[in-house]
Amino acid sequence: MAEFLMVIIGGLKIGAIYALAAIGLIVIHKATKTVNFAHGGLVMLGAFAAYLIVVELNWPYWLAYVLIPILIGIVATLLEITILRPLRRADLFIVIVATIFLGIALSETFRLAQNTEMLAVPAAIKGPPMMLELGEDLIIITREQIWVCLGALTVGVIGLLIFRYAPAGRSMRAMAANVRGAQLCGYSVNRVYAIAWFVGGALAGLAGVFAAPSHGVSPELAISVITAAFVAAVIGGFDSLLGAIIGGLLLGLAETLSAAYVSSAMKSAVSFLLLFVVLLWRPEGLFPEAKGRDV
Amino acid sequence: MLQVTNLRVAYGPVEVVHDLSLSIEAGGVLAILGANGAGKTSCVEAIAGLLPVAQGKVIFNGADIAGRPASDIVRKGLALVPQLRELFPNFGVEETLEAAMGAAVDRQSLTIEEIFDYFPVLAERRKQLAGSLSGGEQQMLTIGRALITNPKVMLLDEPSAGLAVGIVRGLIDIIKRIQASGVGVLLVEQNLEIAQAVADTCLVLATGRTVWEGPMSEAIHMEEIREAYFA
Amino acid sequence: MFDRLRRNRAFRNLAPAATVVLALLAGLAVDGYGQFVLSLTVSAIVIGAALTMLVGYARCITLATGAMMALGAYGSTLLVIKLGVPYLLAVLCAGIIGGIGGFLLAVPGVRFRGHNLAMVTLVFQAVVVILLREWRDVTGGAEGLNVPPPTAFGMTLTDDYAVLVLNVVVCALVLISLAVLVNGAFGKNLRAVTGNEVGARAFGINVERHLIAAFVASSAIIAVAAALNAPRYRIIDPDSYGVIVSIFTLSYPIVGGMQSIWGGVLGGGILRILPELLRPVADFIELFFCILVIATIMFFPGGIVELLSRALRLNREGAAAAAGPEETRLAGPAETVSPSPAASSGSTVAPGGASAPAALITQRVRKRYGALQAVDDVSIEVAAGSLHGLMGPNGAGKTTLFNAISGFTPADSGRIECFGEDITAAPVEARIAIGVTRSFQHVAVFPKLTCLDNVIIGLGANGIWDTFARSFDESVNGRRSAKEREAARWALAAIGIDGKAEAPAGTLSLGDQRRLEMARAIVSRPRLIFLDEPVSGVGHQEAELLKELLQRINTDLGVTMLIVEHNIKFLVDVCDTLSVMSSGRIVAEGKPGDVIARPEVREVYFGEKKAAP
Amino acid sequence: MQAFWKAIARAATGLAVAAVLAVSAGPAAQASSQGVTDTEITIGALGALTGATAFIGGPGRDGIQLAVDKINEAGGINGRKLKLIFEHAFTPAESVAAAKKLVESDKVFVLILASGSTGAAAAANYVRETGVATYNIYGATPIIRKPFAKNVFHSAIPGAEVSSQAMIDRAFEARPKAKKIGVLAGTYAFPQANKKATIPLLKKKGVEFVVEEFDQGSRDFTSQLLSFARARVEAVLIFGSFSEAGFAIKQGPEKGLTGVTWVVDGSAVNDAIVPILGAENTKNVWGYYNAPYFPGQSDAPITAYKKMWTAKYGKAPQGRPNLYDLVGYGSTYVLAEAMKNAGKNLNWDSLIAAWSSLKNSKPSNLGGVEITFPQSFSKTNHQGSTELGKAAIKGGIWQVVPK
Repeated sequence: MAEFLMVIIGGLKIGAIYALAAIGLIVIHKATKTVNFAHGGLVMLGAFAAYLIVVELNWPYWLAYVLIPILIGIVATLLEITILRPLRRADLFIVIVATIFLGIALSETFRLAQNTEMLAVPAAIKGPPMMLELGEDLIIITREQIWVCLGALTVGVIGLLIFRYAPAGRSMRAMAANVRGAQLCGYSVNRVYAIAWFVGGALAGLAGVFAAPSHGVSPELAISVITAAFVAAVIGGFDSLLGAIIGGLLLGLAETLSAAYVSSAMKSAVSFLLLFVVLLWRPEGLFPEAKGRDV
Repeated sequence: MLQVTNLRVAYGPVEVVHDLSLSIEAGGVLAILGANGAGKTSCVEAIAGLLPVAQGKVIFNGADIAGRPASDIVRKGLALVPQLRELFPNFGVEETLEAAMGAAVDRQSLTIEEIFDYFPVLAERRKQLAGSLSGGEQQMLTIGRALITNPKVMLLDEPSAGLAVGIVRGLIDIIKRIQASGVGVLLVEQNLEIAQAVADTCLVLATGRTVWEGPMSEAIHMEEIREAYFA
Repeated sequence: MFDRLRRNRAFRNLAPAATVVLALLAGLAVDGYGQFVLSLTVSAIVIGAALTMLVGYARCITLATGAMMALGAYGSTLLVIKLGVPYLLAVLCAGIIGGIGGFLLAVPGVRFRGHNLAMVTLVFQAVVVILLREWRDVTGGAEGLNVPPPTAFGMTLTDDYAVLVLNVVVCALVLISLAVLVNGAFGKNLRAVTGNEVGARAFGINVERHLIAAFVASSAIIAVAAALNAPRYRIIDPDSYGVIVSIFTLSYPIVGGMQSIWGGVLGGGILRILPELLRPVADFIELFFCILVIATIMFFPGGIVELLSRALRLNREGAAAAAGPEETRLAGPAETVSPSPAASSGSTVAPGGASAPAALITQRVRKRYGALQAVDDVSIEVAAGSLHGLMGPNGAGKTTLFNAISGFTPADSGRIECFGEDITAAPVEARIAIGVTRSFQHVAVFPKLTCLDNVIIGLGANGIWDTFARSFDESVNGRRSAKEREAARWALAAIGIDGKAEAPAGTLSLGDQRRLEMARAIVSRPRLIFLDEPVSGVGHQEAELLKELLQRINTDLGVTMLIVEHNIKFLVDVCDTLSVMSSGRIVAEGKPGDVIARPEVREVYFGEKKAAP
Repeated sequence: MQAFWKAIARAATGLAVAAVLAVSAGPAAQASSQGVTDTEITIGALGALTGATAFIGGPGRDGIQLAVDKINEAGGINGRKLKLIFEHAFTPAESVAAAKKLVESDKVFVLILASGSTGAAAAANYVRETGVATYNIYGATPIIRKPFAKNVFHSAIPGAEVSSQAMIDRAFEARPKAKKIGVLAGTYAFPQANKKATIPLLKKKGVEFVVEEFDQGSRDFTSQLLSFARARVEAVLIFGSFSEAGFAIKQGPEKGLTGVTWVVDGSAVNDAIVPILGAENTKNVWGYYNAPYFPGQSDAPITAYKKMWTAKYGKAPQGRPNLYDLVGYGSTYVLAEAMKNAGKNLNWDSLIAAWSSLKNSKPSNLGGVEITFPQSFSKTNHQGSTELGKAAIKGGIWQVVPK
């Protein structure tokens, strides 16, 4: 029982990071109709920035949480303006290919800048793990686990609330629902797309800060995160932020549980299995956003 | 207020509006009549910035707005009620109106209550999602969305399409009220009844060209209109 | 001269293979390492060409190329070392294994497009790598598998040049068959699918089957190429076939160009040699590739091929576009529509006489969308040999009825009969066999295909096996393809655009595209054509010309037509009978002049008040 | 048309003849002195600059280049300067391609395999066939060692039996009474080689053990750690890189694995593991090191080395210079001494003879700094060094502690 609970907590921690990455993916997709395969690269850049701030510059850790979302948000916005804006009239196919290679380009740039297997970033919250007694067993929970679970989920929920209620979120939702209608409400396509990429990038950057201590900073981080974020997004219906949060947590749990009770090979396969099952049997996702009748 | 001169609109190599000129004054109503495919919608969408202008000038309030993005144009006070409504199905009524209020940055936007005064039905549906409204209510919301930006000129693209006869009557009153508040209206219609009821002047389009223009009172007797529709 | 070569079928099918034969000559000039690289390059050329078919023609993003290569490499190696299969046979089997892999991927995969398809292929890629890593007893796991040197005819080939010769021979054969497929009917049908999926379906091209076939064929070819390379690798391991490999092979067709097999050939060849040439800056090669791909996408989407052909002024499309579509825009149709040549298909029946059954009968057809009863109990009858119009204001349900009749969206209830046969649920092929075709409101020509090829698709022999057979027939200038071309030429001449037979349809004016649609519709010698807004968006003079054309087709070929149209004037002029729809129902029927004079019709259009309900 | 076919036939015949000629040419002569001129000796090296083993190849290139520069500054070898050509190669295929390029195109005199085990294994057959003098400086895999080849030498990374024994020893030094041992091995080449060597040694020792595996680049070790926790192991031997070992040890307590002794192998003895672990998890971590000093230590030779490194490459990123920097540097000096001893008449035969009789070769013999264990070779033993330092984390850095 104690083991099971520890496994669950471990899964939630991984899932919270996935959720955060997935939300950013969805925000960009909803507002701009672009599936950003470079999102993993942005997460990796966020993690790298965390390394720079925390290890290289030795600044206080909280600065990473403040500066990195802004920084990665700006990077994402620049990508939108320089590369995706000129491709706006190109077909979907070409845009997808472009973001795939953009993602690889981001990881490669990092690798060239830091030729090392992996950069390690210390945990944000240090201290001995907490022990809870459960009958004869001990439940061990590290402070980092709690911090990442709660922190990432809080950010995710804040992102969701912004998207739902803030004016910037409203502009993105309007753009998502009807581009022409949104323009007739005075929302500029260029501006809203830039905002969406900024918000998506900021969320990716934060996901990177949360992921850095437990995943390390390496080019491989980009690919593993984009896959997980994509699967989480598909589970959630690819259209719903809440779905993405739930999808991320479910994926984290599924991976960890299958690793704990089936095999470690199953862990890498389970996300693909989930993706496949959801795409084939419920392409609208397990938690599709309630849709009104088309207008 | 709005002067369009020698407007041409094209989809790729295919020109659908040829050399069209028109003008609207504050409080005036101009109707554009014509059969399906005559280029009416292309014309207003190009004026509103949703379609690129191939050639020509669109002078609004003294500035040429041809080729500006639609969002800029609505912010300057030229609002479009599009034929396909283009609402946000998952936005509530109030939320839709709030979203559009921001467009009136330089001018004072209307309040939501003022819009509800025009359309009391919407007040009862404040929280209801736009996607679940009836066709008539959706049309009201679309007009409300344009109206709340406090426009100086409104373009209405076939507001009566697909609406029941009773609702069309109401629509006529609304357009009259908008006009009375000093807003210039460009009304695109197939339905002669509405055009006749509200428009002062009229312009008949056939295959992208103006075939007749003049006062509305004369227009209804004109053979050109029948021609444009039937023969 | 280049242009003539380009059109020469034998040249088109053999030339890509000739490039790999060039590698043999190049191999004489370089050392063992150079020959080794050439062997790998030859395979990359084949992989690039196969990906061009999948990515360029079928427009499927695949991230599973590495997996297909792994299937080929591991498959052939295991056959050799575990079962003692001769190497060349094992290479052949690798193709079959790859084909099966492609099939397993494509059957669920082609239900998706865009990013979801990309993810499904990524799943396949990942699962194959996981299998390779975990099934250690067979695959050797992450440490990999030792590959014995290749053997041919009992000889073990250790020399680099000998291996190069072997690889070139196999690759040349593969490239020829690929070129036959891609340049032939199969490639054209893929182009049709991606150019206009709706139009393709209307002429019996089963989109899913074509895409699956594209996956199977490209996977088989990729697997063969990888099987050839495996002995060169000496050890094959999962890392050599990972997702990164998939991504970088995807750049072959993109950088090379996706418009023809040459894109993959050049892309694969250049991008495989480039890293060897750029070894001093090996660190930067991946980043360089990414930048190259993004720059290609942004600045010269046609890739290397387009740059080259622009340089050589070979770009036919460009030339045609420069000539301008306006020039011949108003070219009238031929004076009369000549009777079809002997090539007319067997299913054709003489134009219906007085005793023939009605061309079309619908009985109580209904269709509902949500709360909206779009078509409500519609029964109409179109007499054989007549021109029947269907009009009504926006939202009256014309298009829905039309789609139900033409089989695009099945009706909820009711029955549709053509010439006495029930076609309510008949598939497109069956409709074409009965003699029923259609045109589209938004012109649905296939922009990248020539007019001739557009029309050939209208013949309807587009089942997947038929398509393969036609590809091969075409490559040897067989009797069947000659007949098809003759029939298509006849149809183009009948419509009066035979002068543009070789021009890509996308370069035609709208009016000519409408004519092309007519040619495509009549090439199968139909008895009934459904026309969906044939003059929407065309100018006044164009409309006049089309009107004459429709009437002549009607009288000369005895084709019955059902025309949905907004342009009432056009309908009144062209039709024998007219139905008017409003709110999903037929409100008036009869001779055009009578119909439009009726008050209920005026009410529908003008909102003029009716006397009494 | 006939003329056309005749031309084709003629071309085909020509090609066939050429092919036969090429086949019969055979491999290069054994006593080759390729790559040696009066003024220069070209040496080639291959290793991964990108991909999962870039932490081996990159430092390898830098370490070798640093030594080459210093040797040339000191006048070179018997009047000849050294020239290094380094080729990137990550997968087996790339390793074969790089080896062929270096040997056949660039005509290098000596081939240094500065890749991990995968690359070394892929090139093994090839270097045996060509007979090129080869220095395997990082590959632990038995594929390159067995069967013995007289042209292949190995540096400071010993075969798996040696390092595995060292790790088992470390475990029992810390836990003399341990009953149950966990073995955590990556599924890729060198951890697998180590695992295969370890299992018989553990069996011989008569101790119970549990084996778990992970994929390269793993970050989550839930299943493996739970299995160890269920089996209540007292010590865990980890075969994998520092990042994998680091995250495994860090997650130990999260999965209920407390108070366990961890023994990591040489590639995980890297400064970058410390921030992963966090200070609280460094206590029970042991390892071995293939060099007498860890780069983080402040002993004189290693300080001098780091100064040289920084002068050439600038500020070192986290985790650099690492073991592969050191071994690359030290091995180049060993190779240089062998070439020096071979004399003016330098060819593969003379080099291999001189190399096989090299005793106690170390960088200081040619003026370098002493940061690797000395290497000795014989005609039948081409393993330069089997000495392994004992490593532990002290004061937040790894230290090689005197035995």
